[in-house]
Amino acid sequence: MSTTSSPFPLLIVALPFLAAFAGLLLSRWPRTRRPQPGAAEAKGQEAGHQHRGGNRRAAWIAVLPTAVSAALALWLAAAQGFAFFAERAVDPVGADYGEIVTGTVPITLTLQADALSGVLGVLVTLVALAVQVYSVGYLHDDRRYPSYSAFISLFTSAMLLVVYSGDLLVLYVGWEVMGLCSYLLIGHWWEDRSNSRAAVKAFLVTRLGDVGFLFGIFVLGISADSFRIADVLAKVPEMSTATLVTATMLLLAGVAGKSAQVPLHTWLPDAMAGPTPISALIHAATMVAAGIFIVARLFPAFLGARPTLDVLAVMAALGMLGAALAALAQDDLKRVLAYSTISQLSYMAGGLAAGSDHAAIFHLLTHGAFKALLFLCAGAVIHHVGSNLMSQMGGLRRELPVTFAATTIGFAALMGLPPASGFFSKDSLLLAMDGAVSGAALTDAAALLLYASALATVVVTGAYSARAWLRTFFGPGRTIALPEPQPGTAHVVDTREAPPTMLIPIVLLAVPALLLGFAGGLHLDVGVATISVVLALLGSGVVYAFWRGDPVADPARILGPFRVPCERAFYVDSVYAALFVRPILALSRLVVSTDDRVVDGAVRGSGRTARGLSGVLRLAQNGNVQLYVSGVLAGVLLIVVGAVMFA
Amino acid sequence: MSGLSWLPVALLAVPLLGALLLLAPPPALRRTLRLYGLAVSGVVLVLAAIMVATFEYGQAARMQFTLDLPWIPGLGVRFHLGVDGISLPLVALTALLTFLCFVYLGVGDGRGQGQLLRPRAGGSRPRALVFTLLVLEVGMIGTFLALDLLLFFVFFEIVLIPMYFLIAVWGGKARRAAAVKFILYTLLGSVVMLLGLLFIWAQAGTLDMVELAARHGAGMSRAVQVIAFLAVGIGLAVKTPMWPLHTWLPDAHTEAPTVGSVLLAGVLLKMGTYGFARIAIPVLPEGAAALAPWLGALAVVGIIYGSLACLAQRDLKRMIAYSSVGHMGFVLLGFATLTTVGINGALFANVAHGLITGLLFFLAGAIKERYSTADMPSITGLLATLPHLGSVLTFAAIASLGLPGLAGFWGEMLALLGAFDPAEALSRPLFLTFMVIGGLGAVLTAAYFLVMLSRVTHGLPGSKAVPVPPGTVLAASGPGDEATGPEASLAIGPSDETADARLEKTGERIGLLSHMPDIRRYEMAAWVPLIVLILLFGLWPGLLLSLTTPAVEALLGVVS
Amino acid sequence: MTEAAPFLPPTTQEVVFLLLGAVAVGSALLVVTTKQLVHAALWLVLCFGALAGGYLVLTAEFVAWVQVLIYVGAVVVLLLFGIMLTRAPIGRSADLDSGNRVVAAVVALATAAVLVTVVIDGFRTAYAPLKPGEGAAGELGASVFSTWVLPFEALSVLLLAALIGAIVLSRTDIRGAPPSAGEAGGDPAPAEGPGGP
Amino acid sequence: MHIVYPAVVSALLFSIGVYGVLARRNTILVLMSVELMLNAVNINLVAFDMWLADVLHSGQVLTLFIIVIAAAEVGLGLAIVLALFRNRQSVDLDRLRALAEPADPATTADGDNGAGGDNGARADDHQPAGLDTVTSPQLTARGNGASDQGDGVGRPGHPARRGGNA
Repeated sequence: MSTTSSPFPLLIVALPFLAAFAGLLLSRWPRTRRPQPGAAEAKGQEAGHQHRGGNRRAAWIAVLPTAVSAALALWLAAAQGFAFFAERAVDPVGADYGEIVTGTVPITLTLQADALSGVLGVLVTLVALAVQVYSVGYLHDDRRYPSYSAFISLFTSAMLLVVYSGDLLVLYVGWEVMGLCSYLLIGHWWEDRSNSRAAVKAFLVTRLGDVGFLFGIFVLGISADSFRIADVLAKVPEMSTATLVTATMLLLAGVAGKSAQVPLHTWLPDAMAGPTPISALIHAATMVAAGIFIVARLFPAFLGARPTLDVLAVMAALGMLGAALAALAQDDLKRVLAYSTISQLSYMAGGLAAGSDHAAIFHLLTHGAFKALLFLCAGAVIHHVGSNLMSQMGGLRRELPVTFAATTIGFAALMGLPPASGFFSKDSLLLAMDGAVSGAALTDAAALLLYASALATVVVTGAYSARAWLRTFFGPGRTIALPEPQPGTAHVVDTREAPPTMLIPIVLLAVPALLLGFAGGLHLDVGVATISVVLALLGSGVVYAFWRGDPVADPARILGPFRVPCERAFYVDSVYAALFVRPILALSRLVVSTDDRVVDGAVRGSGRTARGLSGVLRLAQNGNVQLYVSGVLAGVLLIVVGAVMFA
Repeated sequence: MSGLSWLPVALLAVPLLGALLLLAPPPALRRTLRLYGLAVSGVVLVLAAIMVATFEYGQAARMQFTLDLPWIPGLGVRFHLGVDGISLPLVALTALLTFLCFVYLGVGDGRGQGQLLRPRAGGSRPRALVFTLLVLEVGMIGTFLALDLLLFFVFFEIVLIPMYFLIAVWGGKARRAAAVKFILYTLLGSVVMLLGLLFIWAQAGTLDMVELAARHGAGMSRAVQVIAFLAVGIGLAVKTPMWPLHTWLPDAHTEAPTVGSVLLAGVLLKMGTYGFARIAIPVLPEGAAALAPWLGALAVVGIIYGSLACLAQRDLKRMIAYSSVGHMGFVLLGFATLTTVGINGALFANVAHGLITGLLFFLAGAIKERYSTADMPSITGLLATLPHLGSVLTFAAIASLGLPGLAGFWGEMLALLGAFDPAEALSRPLFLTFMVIGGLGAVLTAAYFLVMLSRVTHGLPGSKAVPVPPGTVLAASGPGDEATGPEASLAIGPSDETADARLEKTGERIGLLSHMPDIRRYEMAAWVPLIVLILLFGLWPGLLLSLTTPAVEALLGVVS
Repeated sequence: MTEAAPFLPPTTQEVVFLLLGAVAVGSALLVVTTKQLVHAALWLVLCFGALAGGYLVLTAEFVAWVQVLIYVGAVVVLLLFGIMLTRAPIGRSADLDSGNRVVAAVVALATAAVLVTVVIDGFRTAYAPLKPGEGAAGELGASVFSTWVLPFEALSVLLLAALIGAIVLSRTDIRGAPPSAGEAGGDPAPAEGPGGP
Repeated sequence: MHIVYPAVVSALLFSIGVYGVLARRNTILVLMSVELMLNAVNINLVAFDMWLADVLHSGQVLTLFIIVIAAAEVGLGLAIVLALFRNRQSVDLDRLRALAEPADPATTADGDNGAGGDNGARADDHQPAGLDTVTSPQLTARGNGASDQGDGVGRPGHPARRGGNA
């Protein structure tokens, strides 16, 4: 495979990167003195004008480069004929920008687009563009909009680096910078301590996985003697199974962290503390999908490591069903979507475990479209209601008709109802899992568990989608007195429908959410498709029945006594807190006291011992000169005796 | 190249003459002291820049700008200076950080609280400060230039005295004790190191580092090398500092003035690690191979231990000091691997740590000035009160926790990569364990920095402080602008618990009520170069790695 | 410088010298043990006189006379003045010895033992014939004013300095400057600005 | 004449002088003892001058010089003694103890309450070794933040200002 030289990948990555710096540095230039926070309310009007101007400039700085990047990415993918959907390999397009010597395997700076990265680049830039435009409206009064949009630009750049990078360590750079942006953006409303905590948690949990990821890169890179992805993949057949299993297991840790898979999934629901567009971009469409992307990228290595695939299958099976059940019990609309994201990502992981990277990436693309759409719609709803809680929503279909329509498309795609995009991708995933049961890719137990769990998840997905849809847009309107906007929530606007900057992205995203499924070429398996549609309708039907019985009550009561554990996501957080967080904090206190008492105590002890000894000697220093002279003379005598005797 | 051999001498002579000139006419210089320090260190910086510019990068492994004169002929001690790819970045870093310290002290109207060069009540002794800093610069640069073991030791020791005064004269409340602890502890380490150096001399018969390094330990038996490495290593480890020889560091950092902390973290710690790269490992390869597992073990203990200690700290400066213990653990781990990549990583981490922690201490100093305390729980909402300062603090913390794309990452990553594939003489499973522990330490590093950010920069500002009419408090405690004004007047009271609480409360109120400026111009001038360099090295690590790699390979004997 | 057999019978001069030496040592012992201050000074006179005799025996006539003149004549008188000026009690006083008499005795005995042993061991056989007139005033004067004239002049300056010093020390109308509190010793550069409280 | 005789007399005289210097309390008696020691030296000089048959008479000339210096020394010494007597009303050597560290009230106080510990309220920053008061800045050195701005900065171990003896 020869690389066709092209500067496009670099441009696509660099533009948002430069935009990020420009946005941070130039938006408030020349700097105006910001009034003190106490005075801000009094001068609210004036201050609003001041930063609105800056926001406008920041918006242009943010949106334009992203748009150019999106156009370039589209062109790049189009030039390759969207080869991914056609499932044919193309020569990568890109360029080499030199090497960095390290003393061992060098780092190569390669940016290239092949079939896989081409389409993913399009997804990332398009969703990012939509989110940037949406945010202009969503945060138009926010004083910190410039930094916010700059962070999104930085994130876009990092994600594109992950997508286009031809070298594992360069990829890791993008991988981590994404995590940073996620941290910064989750903590956007840092006045609220819980947002800050959520941001820290998100960063730390993913970082834990990333350490494994880095080690996995080490294993692959050292055994392939190159960090270039192409070289690594070329060397995979020569590597021992043990090496591959070690490497892929370690990589899997990073994947689990980034893509919120089972042991490390707990950060994602908390990450919903960030502004909703962020949830759409980072925590639904792109960053969390990066884990899936990596597995697909290095799929040959994973195929060589069967035990890893089994582990992945079990993780996916547990994750998809558990998260779906948790989604069914949540009251916070965004948390419903967050658990839904975990569940859908597990679907993709399951598809990968079943041996079909194509299906997984296909679902990744459609999911990116419809989940981003759902989040943006949820944002519009939350913007309107002023609360995240579904118990405070209801009957919104008349007030927000456009949003309602878009959300309906989104939920249809999520449930996998034809003709929405989700139907096709989910169908190909189920097909792959079905094939894995009879195939040899997985051990039988894992394959069976995976397939059964996937089918059950289809039911639960139908149920929670229907519940969220019904409770948000139907039933009696629960008009409640709007509370003062806390720093942790979106600003309340009084317009009936969201502003156009928010609506246009929603409408634009609804199109791929509805139609993207047809891009993959219609190879349906009628049997599997029928089963999945029937199961999804079954789930939603049950919920509908319960809801009809009492439109005000929460249909989650079908879970019965199981509801509280579901709502708490099976107490994983508490277990982690008890197992890891508290012991570490206790240990750190222990270290501090040890440091003081033992380590430094030894130092101080030596000082004290010296002083004690000197205290003994001090007794001689009583000021009596004659005693001193006696000592001196005695010393001289000793020296003389010594000199006489030994000389 | 011999045409430029005056350059290293000039690097030493300029600050030394600058310092000596200060002794001569007391009143004439007083007005221009701020500019004077700036000018002298600026000249040194220019000289260092010339050195960087004229360095032959194709031959980074070779000593350049060498100067070799007899110094004490009877002992065979030579005045031997020179620069290669390992020391060049450190010389430049030293010149830069000293210059930035003078910028911090002297640019603008000099009214900033950290700007000690302005004569003020209570005696800030500006002339002595400039003198001290210049002498310190001589010692620091000399350490990195020296190519003779005894000369190295002399410069290594020269540094201690000005640093002692810096802490003891311009430090915080418990400065005396911290300064005494600093000097006693490091002197003790130095003595052990001197014994080791003399032992090498006795065994090898020469003090010339270049020759010793070229021999790669030939002529010294294994036992000799182990003993010498132990002695030299302990001396360097105290300076580095390596766990468990680190306890002087938090005290010294907590009490030192801002510029002292910056230079202490930015340069002084580097002298210890530089010694490993320059003396301990190349001169005593067998000793290094024998003791590397221990070095690695102590290094990873330091990483974990430092991180855990940070997690439970309340004092910002103390926390940053402990974070140095953790970061230096990565540096030592890199050395312990005895591979090119590991030592490369260590040297990179060294420079990166100098930049990042220097910046962090500048920031901590700025915060301490504004809030009159570095107690983290009593500082909240920094991003709301002082958004720019909070942003830069966030940047520095993120750089320090090793985010890829910023300078802190590459060193740690390469050190871990070195541990993944250590030198052949070392046990691989052991170093794999070290690598895993180090990786977990990286997570803990992220944890404490994020917790710190969450505590300090996030949240609502001063939610605990009750607003009171400005006149009452301020009138009671004098102008809050003075460095020690509000504290000194209150601190004389009885030292029981309630007084403490009252002090904290009042300090907080004063901090909130008095005019708290965001980043000032002189601070900006001092910090921006650091920020730019952190970004530059983070985005293009090849700048530094291409410089150190050939030199490290030569030292390890990989190529020759 | 002559060596001789160790056990020659003592000559007359030697006997005289030994007797004078015994007187000197004995009176010196009384100087350091007597309970009366003034007696101590007087025993000192006896000691010095005996020593002057010893010098005579050793053919150092000029030194002997100088000893009598300066030591017995001047120094002891000075000491007596000192005793009187410090209002020392005349008569027996019980506390002329300080607490570390034992230590002092031990050290002194050890000194004596070491010195005597070493001296006897080293000069057992050293013998020098006595030639009268060697230490006469003329002989010595020639030496002092030729070879030793420079030290001699230096000594005169020293004497002058001692004179002035003694005057300054004993004058009561000159007050010493109060000890300065603001000294900052050890500072690398001289203190700047207001030093401190 | 055997050189041993004057040498032994000189040694004994010197030892007696040593005893006097070490054991006598009155300063003037100490001065007398010093004179004894000087005379012991003189005997030696004269005896060895004779033994060496020195044409330059170095020994005897030196003896003369010593006698002169001794006279000067006694003069100066007595002046000092007088000055001392004027200031202290005493010439007793063992009552002149300004060289000792002053008796330390902190020592007894710490010994009494025992709870003062290392970081007790008495701890100030004039401690010479200071190693045991450093770790808790909240406790140490409160109350002298203002007073120690400028004094004695360069002499952290000044003995006369010593604080607690932990």
